[in-house]
Amino acid sequence: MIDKIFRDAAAAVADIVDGTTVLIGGFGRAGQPVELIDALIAHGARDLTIVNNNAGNGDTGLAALLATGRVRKVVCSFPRQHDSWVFDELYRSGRIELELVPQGNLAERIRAAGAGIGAFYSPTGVGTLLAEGKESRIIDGREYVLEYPIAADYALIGALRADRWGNLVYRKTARNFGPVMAAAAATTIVQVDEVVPLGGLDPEAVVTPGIFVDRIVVTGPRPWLRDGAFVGGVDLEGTPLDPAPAATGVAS
Amino acid sequence: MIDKIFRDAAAAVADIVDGTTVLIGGFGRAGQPVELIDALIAHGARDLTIVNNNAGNGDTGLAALLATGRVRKVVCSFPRQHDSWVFDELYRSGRIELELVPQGNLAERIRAAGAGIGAFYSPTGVGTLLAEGKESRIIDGREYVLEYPIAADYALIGALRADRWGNLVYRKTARNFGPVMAAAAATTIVQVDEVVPLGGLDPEAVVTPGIFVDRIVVTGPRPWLRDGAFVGGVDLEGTPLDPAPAATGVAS
Amino acid sequence: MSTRIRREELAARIAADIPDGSYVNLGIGAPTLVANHLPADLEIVLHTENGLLGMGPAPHATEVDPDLINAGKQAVSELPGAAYFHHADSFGMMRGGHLDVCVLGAFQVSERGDLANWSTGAPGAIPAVGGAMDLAIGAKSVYVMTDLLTRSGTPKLVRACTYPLTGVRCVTRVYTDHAVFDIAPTGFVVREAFGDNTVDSLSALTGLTLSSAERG
Amino acid sequence: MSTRIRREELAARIAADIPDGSYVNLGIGAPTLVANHLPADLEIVLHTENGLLGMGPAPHATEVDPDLINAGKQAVSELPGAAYFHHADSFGMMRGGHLDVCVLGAFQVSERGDLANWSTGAPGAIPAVGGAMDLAIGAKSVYVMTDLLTRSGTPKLVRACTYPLTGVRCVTRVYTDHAVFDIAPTGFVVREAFGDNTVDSLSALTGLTLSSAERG
Repeated sequence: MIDKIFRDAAAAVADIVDGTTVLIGGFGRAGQPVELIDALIAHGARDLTIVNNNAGNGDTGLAALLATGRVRKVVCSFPRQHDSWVFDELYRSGRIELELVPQGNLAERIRAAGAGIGAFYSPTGVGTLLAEGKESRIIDGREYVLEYPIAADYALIGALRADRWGNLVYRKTARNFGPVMAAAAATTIVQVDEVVPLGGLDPEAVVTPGIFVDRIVVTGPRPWLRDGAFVGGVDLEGTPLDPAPAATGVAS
Repeated sequence: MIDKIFRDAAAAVADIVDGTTVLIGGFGRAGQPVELIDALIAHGARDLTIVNNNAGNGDTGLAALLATGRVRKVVCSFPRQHDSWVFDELYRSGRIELELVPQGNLAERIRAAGAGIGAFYSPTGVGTLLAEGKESRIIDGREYVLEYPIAADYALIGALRADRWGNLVYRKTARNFGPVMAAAAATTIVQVDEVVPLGGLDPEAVVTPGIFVDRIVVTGPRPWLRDGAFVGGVDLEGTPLDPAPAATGVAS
Repeated sequence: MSTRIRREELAARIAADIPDGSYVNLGIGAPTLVANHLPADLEIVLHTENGLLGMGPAPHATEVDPDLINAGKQAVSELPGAAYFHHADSFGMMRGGHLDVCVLGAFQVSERGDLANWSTGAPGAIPAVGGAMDLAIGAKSVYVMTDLLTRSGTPKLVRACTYPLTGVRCVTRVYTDHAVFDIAPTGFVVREAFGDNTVDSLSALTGLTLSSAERG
Repeated sequence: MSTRIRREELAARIAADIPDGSYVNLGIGAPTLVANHLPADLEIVLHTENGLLGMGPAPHATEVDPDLINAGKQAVSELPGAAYFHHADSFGMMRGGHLDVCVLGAFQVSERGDLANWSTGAPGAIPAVGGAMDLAIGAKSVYVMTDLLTRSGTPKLVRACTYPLTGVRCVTRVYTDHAVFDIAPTGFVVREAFGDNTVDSLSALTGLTLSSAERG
C-alpha cells in the first residue's frame, strides 16, 4: 500500500541536512509552500542552497527562511522586487550568494534534471552577461548557449489536491514551477489543501503523477477557497479583506 | 474572432506540398489521425517525410499512405510489427528510407523543436549503433549523445475534444505524441471527435493549449464512445464486435 | 520642438497593429497598457509567462485570487478558452517561437535590434532578469514600447547599446512617443512619425542615421 | 543436467523481489508475465511508456478500448490512481531515473552489464528499437528475464555481447531459468541457483567465471 501522507510538515522536512539544495516552488507568493518553508525554518537546517524564481517577498515564507541566515546561496531569476528587503539586505552586505538565471532557462534546467537530459542548448541569454563563460554553439545558423540541469536533494512545492499516491493537481497560476521541481528532486515534499481518495482525481487531468512525489502534507483550505471553489474576499497575499470595508473618499 | 474549425479534412490538408515533412500522431492505432491521413492520400502530395512512432499497421491509415509510394522517408522508432507488411515490402525493396530513432529520443527531439531547444544531450542510445556518428560528451561522469530537434512543416494529430481556439484534450493513451507534435510543426492540424463551446474545456485540464493548433477537423464520435463515455463493444482496431457474438465451444 | 504622443495613445497605436487572433505577451510596466486598447470585437489571446494563455483583465478588489496572477505578480482573471501550464511549458512556448507578438520596455535599442532592458549595470544594483531574456527572443515579432529619450534627454535608440544586453538582434519594431521605427538590415527605419516629427528631426534628436519607410 | 524453472515460476520469482510501492515497467514479451504474480495486497504501480502510470490488467473482450493500450499495443485497463501523460513526459520519467524497476528480455547480457535485446544484426532484418534503449538506461534497477541458453544451447550470458547493444553497463540483475545473477564489478555473481544448479555447473554451461553471492 502506498500512502505518502505525512502527519505534519515538521515530520516531512525532518531529514533535510545542512548543505542541502532545496527547490522551492512558487512564483512570488502564488504556489509558495509557506507551511513547508516554516517547518524548514523550525527544523534549523543551515548552509542551504535555495532555487526559486524569486528571493522572497515581505517577511514570510521564503523571505523568513532567508532572514534566518541559513541560506548560503539563492539560484533565481528575479530577486529584486518591491518587497524583497530581506534578500536585498543580505545581498548588499555580502551574506548571500546569488546565481541569476533567466526565468525560462531556470525552468528548463530544472525540467532537464527531472527528464534525465545531460545539458541543452538554449537561445535565451545568448550574447548577454548571463551567458558569459558558458559554451555556445551555432546550430542551423542560430547561436545557442549550453545550459546544465539543476537537480536537488529536496523539492518543497504547493498544490491544490493530492491522492495518497501523490498524484497532484494545482490551481491556476500557482502551478508554475511545481511540476518541473517535483520531477527534479530526489525527495519531493508537497503541501496540499486536501487529499482525495484514490481514484478521486481524473487521470486525464493529473498534472504531476505520483511517481514524482514522496511526501504529502495536508495544510487545509486557504482563506479564498471554500470546498475547493473560489469565494474571494482576500488580498493578493491571501489576507482576508476587512469584512465591512470602509467606504472610500471623504466620508472617513 | 478565432475559429480554427475547417469544414473538412480535405480543406485542412489542401496546402501540403510535395517534399513536406509531416509529423503524424499515434502510437500504433491509438491516436492515429486516420481521417486526416486519408485526406492527405486523396490530396496526393508526394516525396513526403513522415515522422511517427511506427511505420503503419495493416492496410489503413499510415500504412495506406505508405502504400501510395508517396513517402520518401520514415523517421520512427518501431517500424517492424506483426502487421507492418506495407512498410516491410517497401523497405526490403529499397523504395523507402528509414531513420530509426529510440522512442524517447524521438519524443524528446520533437519536444525540443516545439520548445526552441537547439540540441540536447541524451543518455539513451549511448554506445549503440544508433549513436554512431553522433557527438557524445561526458557530463558529471555519465556519457550522453547529442540529439537535434525534429521540426516539421505540418503535424497531423488526433484528439478527443477541442474548442474553436484549438485547446485540446485527448483520451487515455491516445494522447501519446499529440502534445509534442502539435508544438513542433509550423501548421498543426487536429482531428477531434467533437468541438465544445469556448469555455467548455476546463482550463486546468487542457493538455494542448490552442496556441499550438492551427486547424481543427471534426470527425465525429468513434464507435466505442457514446456522448464521450466509453461503451465498448469493439476490437482493438475499433471495429464493432459481432452484435450477437457466437457462443464459444462445442455448440457451434 | 517635436510632438510627442501620450503613453495611452502609444498603447492604442500598438494595439491597432496587433491582428485578430494573435497570441501576445505584454511585458511588465508600460506594455501592459496595450491590453486596455485591444478592440473588444477581436480575439487576441494574452499570454502570461507564469503559466496562462487567455488572461483577462484585473478583477474587482473583492475577487482578487492569490493563485491567479500575471508576470508582474498582479491579480488578473481568466477568459473562456484559457489554459494553464507549468513554467517549462510556458517558456518553451516562448522560446519555440509560438507567440506572435511580445511588447517590451527598453533602456536602449540598437540599430541592429539589440535590446537592453534588464540592467543599467549600475554598481551595487541587485541584478534581476526574470523572463526578459526569454521574451526578447521569444516571439515572431518583438515590439518595444518606450520613450524616445530618457528624462534627461538621452536617446534610447542608439548605434550600439551601452547597457547590458537582454537579447541580440531581437527587436522587430520600436514604438516611441515620437515615432515608430522598424529595424531593417540598414538600421532604424522611420515607419511613422507622430505630429511634426520628421526623419530629419528624429535624426537630430537621436544622432542616428535614419531612413524613411517611404523611401526604403 | 540441471533443473530449470518454468517461465511462470520465474515471473513469480521476479515479482517476489519487487517491493510494495514500486514504480515498475514490464517490457514487451515474457516480462509482462510478472504482472500476473504481483501480490494483490501490494500496490505496485505499473508504467507503460506510451503514457500511463497505474496500468491495470487486460480487459474482457467486450471492454477493449482502442484508446487504452500498453507498449505492446495490447488492450489494458486503468486503475484508481492512474495518470496519463504524453510521450516526452513519459520518457523523461524513464530517462530521469524515476522508475524503480524495469524488467526486460534479452538476446545477450555481458558480464559488465551490457544488454543486447533489440537486434540480432541479421542482414536484411528490418531494424526496430522502440523504447528498448530508453528502458535499458531508464530505471534504478534494470532486471533482465531470459532463458540462460538459446534454444540451440548457446549461452545468453556472455563475456562481451556480439549482438548490437541496447545499453552499456545498464543491467542490475539477470533472472534466468537456471539461476539469478547479479552484475558486480567483478562480473556475474550467482545470487540464487535453482534446483541442482551450482556455481560450477553454471560456469560449465556458460563458459564464464562466476562467483557466488555467499562468497562475494
